[in-house]
Amino acid sequence: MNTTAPAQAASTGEVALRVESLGRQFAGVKAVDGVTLSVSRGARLGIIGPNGAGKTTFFNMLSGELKPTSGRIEMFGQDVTRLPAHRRVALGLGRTYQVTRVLHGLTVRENLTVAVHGLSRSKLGLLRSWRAYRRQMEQVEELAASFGLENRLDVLAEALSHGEVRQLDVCLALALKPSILLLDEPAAGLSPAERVDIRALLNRLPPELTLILIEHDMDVLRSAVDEIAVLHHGEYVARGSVAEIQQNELVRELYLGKQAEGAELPKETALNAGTESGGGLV
Amino acid sequence: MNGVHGSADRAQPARRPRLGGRAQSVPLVARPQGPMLWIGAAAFIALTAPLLSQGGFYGGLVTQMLIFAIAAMGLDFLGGFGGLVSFGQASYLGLGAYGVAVSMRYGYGPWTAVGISLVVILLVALIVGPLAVRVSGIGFVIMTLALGQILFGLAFSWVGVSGGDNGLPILSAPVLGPIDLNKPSHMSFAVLAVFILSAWLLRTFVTSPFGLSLRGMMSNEQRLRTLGYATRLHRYVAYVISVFFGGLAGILFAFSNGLISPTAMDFHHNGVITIMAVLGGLGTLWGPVLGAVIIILFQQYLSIYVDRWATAMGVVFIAIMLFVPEGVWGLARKGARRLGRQLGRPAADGATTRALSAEAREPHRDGQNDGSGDEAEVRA
Amino acid sequence: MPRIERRLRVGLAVTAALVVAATSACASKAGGSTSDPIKVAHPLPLTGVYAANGKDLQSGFEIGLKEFGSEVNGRKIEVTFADTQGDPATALTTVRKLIQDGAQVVQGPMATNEIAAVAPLLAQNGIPVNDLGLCSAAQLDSWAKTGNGFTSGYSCDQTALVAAEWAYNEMKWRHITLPALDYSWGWATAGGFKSAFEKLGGKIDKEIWIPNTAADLSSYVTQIPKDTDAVFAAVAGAFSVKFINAYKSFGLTGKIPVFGVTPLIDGSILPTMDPAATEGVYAGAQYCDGIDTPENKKFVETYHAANKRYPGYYAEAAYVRAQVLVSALKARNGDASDHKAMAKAMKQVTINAPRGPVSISDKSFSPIQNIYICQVKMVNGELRSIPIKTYEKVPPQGNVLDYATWEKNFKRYTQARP
Amino acid sequence: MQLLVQTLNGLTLAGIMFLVSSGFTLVFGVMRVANLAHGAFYLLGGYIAFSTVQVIGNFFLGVLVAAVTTAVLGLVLERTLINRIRGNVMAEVLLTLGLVFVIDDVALAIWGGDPLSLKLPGLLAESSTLPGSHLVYPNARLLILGVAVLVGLGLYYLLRRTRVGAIVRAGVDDREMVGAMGINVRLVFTAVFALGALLAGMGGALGATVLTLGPGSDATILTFALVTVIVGGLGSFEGAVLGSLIVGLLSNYGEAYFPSLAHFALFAPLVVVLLIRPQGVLGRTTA
Repeated sequence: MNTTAPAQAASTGEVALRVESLGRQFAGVKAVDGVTLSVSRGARLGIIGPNGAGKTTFFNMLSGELKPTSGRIEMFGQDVTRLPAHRRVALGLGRTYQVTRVLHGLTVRENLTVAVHGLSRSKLGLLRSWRAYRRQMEQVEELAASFGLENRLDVLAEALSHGEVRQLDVCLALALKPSILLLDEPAAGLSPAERVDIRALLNRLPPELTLILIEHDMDVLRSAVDEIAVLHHGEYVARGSVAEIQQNELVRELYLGKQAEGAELPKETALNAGTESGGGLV
Repeated sequence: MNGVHGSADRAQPARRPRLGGRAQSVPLVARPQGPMLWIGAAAFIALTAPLLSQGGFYGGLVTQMLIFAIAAMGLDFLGGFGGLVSFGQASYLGLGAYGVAVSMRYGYGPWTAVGISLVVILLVALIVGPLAVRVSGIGFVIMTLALGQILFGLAFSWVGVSGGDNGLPILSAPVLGPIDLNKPSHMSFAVLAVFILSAWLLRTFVTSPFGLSLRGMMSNEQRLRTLGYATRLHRYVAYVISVFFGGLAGILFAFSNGLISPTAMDFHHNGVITIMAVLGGLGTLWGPVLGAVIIILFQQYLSIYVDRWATAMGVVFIAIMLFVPEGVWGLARKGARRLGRQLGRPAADGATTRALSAEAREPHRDGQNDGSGDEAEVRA
Repeated sequence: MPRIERRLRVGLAVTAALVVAATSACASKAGGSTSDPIKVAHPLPLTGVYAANGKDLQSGFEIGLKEFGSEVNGRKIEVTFADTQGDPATALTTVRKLIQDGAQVVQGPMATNEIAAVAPLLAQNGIPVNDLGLCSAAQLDSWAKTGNGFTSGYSCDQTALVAAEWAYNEMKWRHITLPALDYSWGWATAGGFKSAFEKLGGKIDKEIWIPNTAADLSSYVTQIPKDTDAVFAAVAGAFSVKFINAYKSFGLTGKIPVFGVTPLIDGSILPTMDPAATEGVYAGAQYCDGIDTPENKKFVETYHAANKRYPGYYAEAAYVRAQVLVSALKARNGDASDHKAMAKAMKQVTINAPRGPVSISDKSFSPIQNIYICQVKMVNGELRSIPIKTYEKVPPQGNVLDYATWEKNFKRYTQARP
Repeated sequence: MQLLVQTLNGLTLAGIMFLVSSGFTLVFGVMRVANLAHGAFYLLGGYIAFSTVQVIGNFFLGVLVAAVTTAVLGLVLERTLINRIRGNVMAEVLLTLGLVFVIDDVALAIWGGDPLSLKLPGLLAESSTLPGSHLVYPNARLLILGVAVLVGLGLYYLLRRTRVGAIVRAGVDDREMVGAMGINVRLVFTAVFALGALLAGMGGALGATVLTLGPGSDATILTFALVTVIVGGLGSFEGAVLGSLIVGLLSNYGEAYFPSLAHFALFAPLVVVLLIRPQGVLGRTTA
C-alpha cells in the first residue's frame, strides 16, 4: 500500500466536503470570515495559520459543535449546516481535538466501547452488559491492537501518557469508521519519538478516507497531506501543494510576522494552485 | 510498516447516511459479576426478611427504608452515573403515590390504579424531561428543585383532585391470588420483591452500553456528541428512568402508608432523598440503599429518643462530605478492596466512584467559545 | 457458565444459613408482659414547621400531669413524647413503634394529615385516641364506626359559628369581608362562619383566598374593599402575624374592625406582635389566656412560671387532655388495658377545664363547651387576650345551625372551599 | 388605583426578592456554587436582629449586628468547611445542604418555632399617604424598596467601578485567568461567600419587618432566590435585578387578579422563561 501519497490513489473527484462563505463572529469579532473551499473524497488537506487564525473555530463548525453565523456546509452533496454534531457523525464525520477529549473517567476499553457503539442502535441498549456484546468487544480489541494500546485496555484514560491519550483520541475517531476525518494538531505536545508514531499512524489511514489536518509541524504535514490551505485572521488566504506553500512569500511573511496586522489580502490570490483534479476551488 | 489497522479494509468508500446498525437481539438476562454480589444479596435478604416477617415497627421501618432506597437508587442512576444530581425525586415519589390515590378516589380498583399511576409517571417524565435535561451540573440541581416545587404546589392547591394539605387516603391494596397486600407482612415482602427487582434492573442498566455512555457523558459530553451520541436524548432517557423509579417507590409508599399528603413532596423531603444517595455514595447503586437505611434511622428511630436528631444528621452528612466524599459505601468498598487485595483478588471494578468529580478537569485553553452554540448549557 | 451456577448455589446456601441464624436470633424476643405503668403515647412535631406548637403541647401536657397526678392507683403514667416532624409518614411509623412498645392510650398527633394517617392504625388496634381537634370528615366517620376516638379540644368551626352569631347580633355588622387560608382548616372556619352569618341574614362582600405558600400578604390585604363593615380573618400561625402587621401597615387598623378565631390572637404569638396593630382585635375562641376561672388562673400561673409567657390554646388543649386522661383513669381505677372501656371512660368525663366546663357530645365526639369572644388588651404592659362575652355550653354545631345542617356543611367544607 | 397599589406591592416584593437573591447569585456567579444554605443565613440574620433589638432596642443596630454576624459565620464556614473541598462543586453544594439542616435545627433550639416579626422604630412603622392620592402605603415596604435600590447601586459600584469588582468579574468570566494574574482566588471566594452571607443576613433582618420568621421561612426564601435567578439568568447581577422585577411584579399581579391560580403565581414566570429562554433573560449560554 502506498504510504507516501495515498490521496492521489484514492481521489475520485467526488466532493466530500464543500464549504461556502462560512463565517462565525464572537461578540462582533470575526473568528472565521467567509471561507469557501471544497475537498474531494480521499484528499488530504492540511490547514495552517498563526494562532488565532480561526482554525479550531473552523473545525468546530464543520463538526457541528458550533453554529456558523453565515454560510453553509455540505457533506457528500448534502446540506448539513443545521445538523447537530451527532447527526454529522452518522454521515461519516469524525474528529479529534487540539486539547484532547477522551473520556477521562473511563478505561481505554470503555472509551473504545463507547465509540464502537456510537453509530449503532445498541448504544441505547439497556438490558445486557456492554461486555456481552461480542462483536463490538472484538472490534475494540482490534482497534486497540492496531494502535498499540492492547496492553493498556484496563487503564483509566486519565492515567495514560500524553502520547497515548493522543492515540486514543484518534482511535476513538476512527472507531466510527469515518469517511471524513478532522484532526486538530495531533502532534501538539508530543515528544519527537511520539511524533514519529503519529506520522506512521497518519500514513496508515485508509486511502479512501478524506483527511483535514490542522498542524504546525511541517514534517508531519509533508508526510501526511498533499495540499495545504492557509487561514489568517479568519480568512482563507492561500492554498497549494506543500512545496508551493513553503515557498509562498505571503505565508512566510505571515508566519515570520513581517506582514502588519490585519493585512488586506485579496481572497482570490494567485497563489491558489487548486485545480479541479486536486479537488480544491476557492 | 504494513500494519493497516483493523477496520481499514471494512471501511466502505461510499459512506452515506446510516440509519444505525441492526437492532441487537436483547436477551432478558444480565450477568452479575463477582461472588460479592451474590453474597451481598444473600446477606441482605437474610437481614431484612426476618425483620419484615416480624412486622410491627421494625417491619414498617425496614419497609420504609426499602421504599426510599428504590427512589434513592433511581436518583443515583441519573446522578451517579449520568452526572445529573436531582433535587426533585421526592416530588416524583409523591406523583406516583397520588397517581394511585387519585385513581382510587375516582373508583378504580387497586390494580387499575397502579397501572394508571405508572402511565402518569411516564407521561409526566416524558413531558417534563426535555425541560430538565436542557441544563446540567448545578443548573440541573436548581431546575429539578424548581420543577419539584411546582409539583408540590399542584398537590397542595389542586384540592378537588389531590385533597389539598390533608392528602388522600389509600384504603385498599392489590390482591393477587394468595398474596393480599392489605396484610402488612404481605405488603412488606412485596416491597422487598419490588426492591430486588428494581436493584437488579438498575444494575443491568448501569452495566449496559447505555449506562456506559452515561458515564462517558460525565467525563466529556461534547466528545460523546462527536462520537455519534445524541447526548440530550441519553440524558432524557436516563431522566425518565430515574423518575420512573421515584414514582414506583411512590406507589409502594401509597399502599404501605395508606395516605399521601403534599408534605412528602416538600423541599425538605426532596433534599432528604438526595442526601440518602450522596451519603451512601453516588455512582455505586448500593450506596444509596445504605444511605436510605441511615437517614431513615435518623428520621424515624433516633428522632423518638433524641431531640436534636436533625443537627446530628446534618453534622454526620457534612463530615461525610468533607472526609469521605465518595460516600459510606465507597468507604466500605475501599476497605473491602484493601482486604481483597490482601486475600489476593480485587473486590470490585473501581471505575464508578468518581461521580462527584464529574466536572471537566480540562482548562479551556482555546480562548474562543468552544461550547455548543446556542444550546443552553448552564455550566457549573 | 458452570462457574456462575456454582456461585448461585453458594449464594443460596449462604442465604439459607443466614436466614436461619437471623430468625432464631429474633425468636428469642420477649413477649409483651402487662407491667405496672400506664403507657401513653404522645406523638407531636418537635422539629419542622410546627415545632413551636409541638413544644407547647408537651409543656401543657406535662403541667397537666403534674397538676392532676402522674400516678393513678399506684400505677405510674408513663408518657413518650415522640417527634413526628409534622410529617404523616413519620407520624405513622412513630405511632406504630409506640403501639408496639405497648401504648394503651394515644394523644393524637397534631396536623390534620398526621391525624388522618394514624387513624386507620389506631382504629384497627382499637386504641383510645384523644385528638387535638375535629377537623375532617374522615375522623367523624371513623369515630362513629369504631368508637375509639374523640376530641376534648374543639370542632374546627365551633368558634367561627359563634363569631358569626356575635358579629350579627351584638355588633350589628351586616357586610363582612372574608380572607381565609386556602386549605381545609381555612375552608372549615370560613365555611362555618359563612353558613351561620348568611343564615342570620348577613352578607359576605368578598372572599379572599390566601394560599398557605404565600410569603407576602400585601396583595391580599389590599384587596379588602373599603366599605365593608368588618373583616373576619380565618388565618392561623405565622399568617396571623403577617396579616395583622399588613393590616396595620396598609392603614386599615382602626378603620375597619378585624376579628377571627382562636389562633388569630393566640397567646403563643402575642408577645412578638406590634401592640399598635394588635390591640382591639377580636376573636371567637374556646380558650384565651384572660379567662376568669380559678382553674385558668392556676394554669396560667404555672405555665407562665415555666415558659415566661402566657399560654395559648395548644398548651391548654394538652393540659385538658391530661386532665381527661387522669379523670378517666381514676374512674377505671388505673386500668387502661381494656381499650373499649378506656375509650368509653374518656368520652364520659365531665371536667372543669381552664376554659370552663367541658363534656363530650355523643353525636360528634367533640366538646360541648363555653365559647368566648376575646379581645386583645394591654394589661400591665403586656398584650393579653381577654374575654368580653361568654356563650355558655355551646354544642359543636353552634347556636345558629341545627345538627344535621352543620354535619352536612362540616363534611363538605373540610374537603372543599365553601 | 388598585393597579397602582398592586404595582407598588410588586415593586416592593421585587425589592425583597432582590435583597435575598443578590447574594445567592453573586456566590453562584463567582464560585459556581448554589448555596442552599442561603435561606438558612437569611433566617439566622432575622433571628439575630430580633434578639439584638430585644436586648438593645435599636433596630438599625440590630440590622448591623445581623449582617456582620452572618458575614462572619459565612467567612468561618467557608474557611473551615467549604474551602476544604474546593473544586468539587457538587460536593460544595451538598455541603451547604447539610448546613441547612444544622442551622435550622440550632435556630429552632435557640429561638423556638413561634412566628416572629420585627418592628420598625418610630416613623418607619407608620404609613404614608402617597402624594396626589389618598393612598395609604406602609413606610416599611418603601424602606425595603429604598434599601434594595441602595444595595443594588452599591453592588453595581463594587462590581463595575472598583478593582475588587474587576477581580470578581474576571472570576466570573475566567477563573484560570484570575489565578494566572497572581490573585489569591481562594481569598476572593472567601470574601464573596462572606458577602453573600452578609446580604442574606441583612435581607433576613429587613425581610422580618414585612414577612415572618420561623421554621420553613428559609425554604420560602431559597425558593424566591432560585426562581429569581433562574428567570434573570444564573450568576448574572443584572439578571438578579431584572429577575426580581419580573417575578415580583408578575407574581403580585397574578395573586391579585387571578386568585385561583395564586399557587402558581410565583412559578408561572419561571415556566415561561424555561420554555422560551432556558438560560434566563440575561443569562449567557456557556461560560
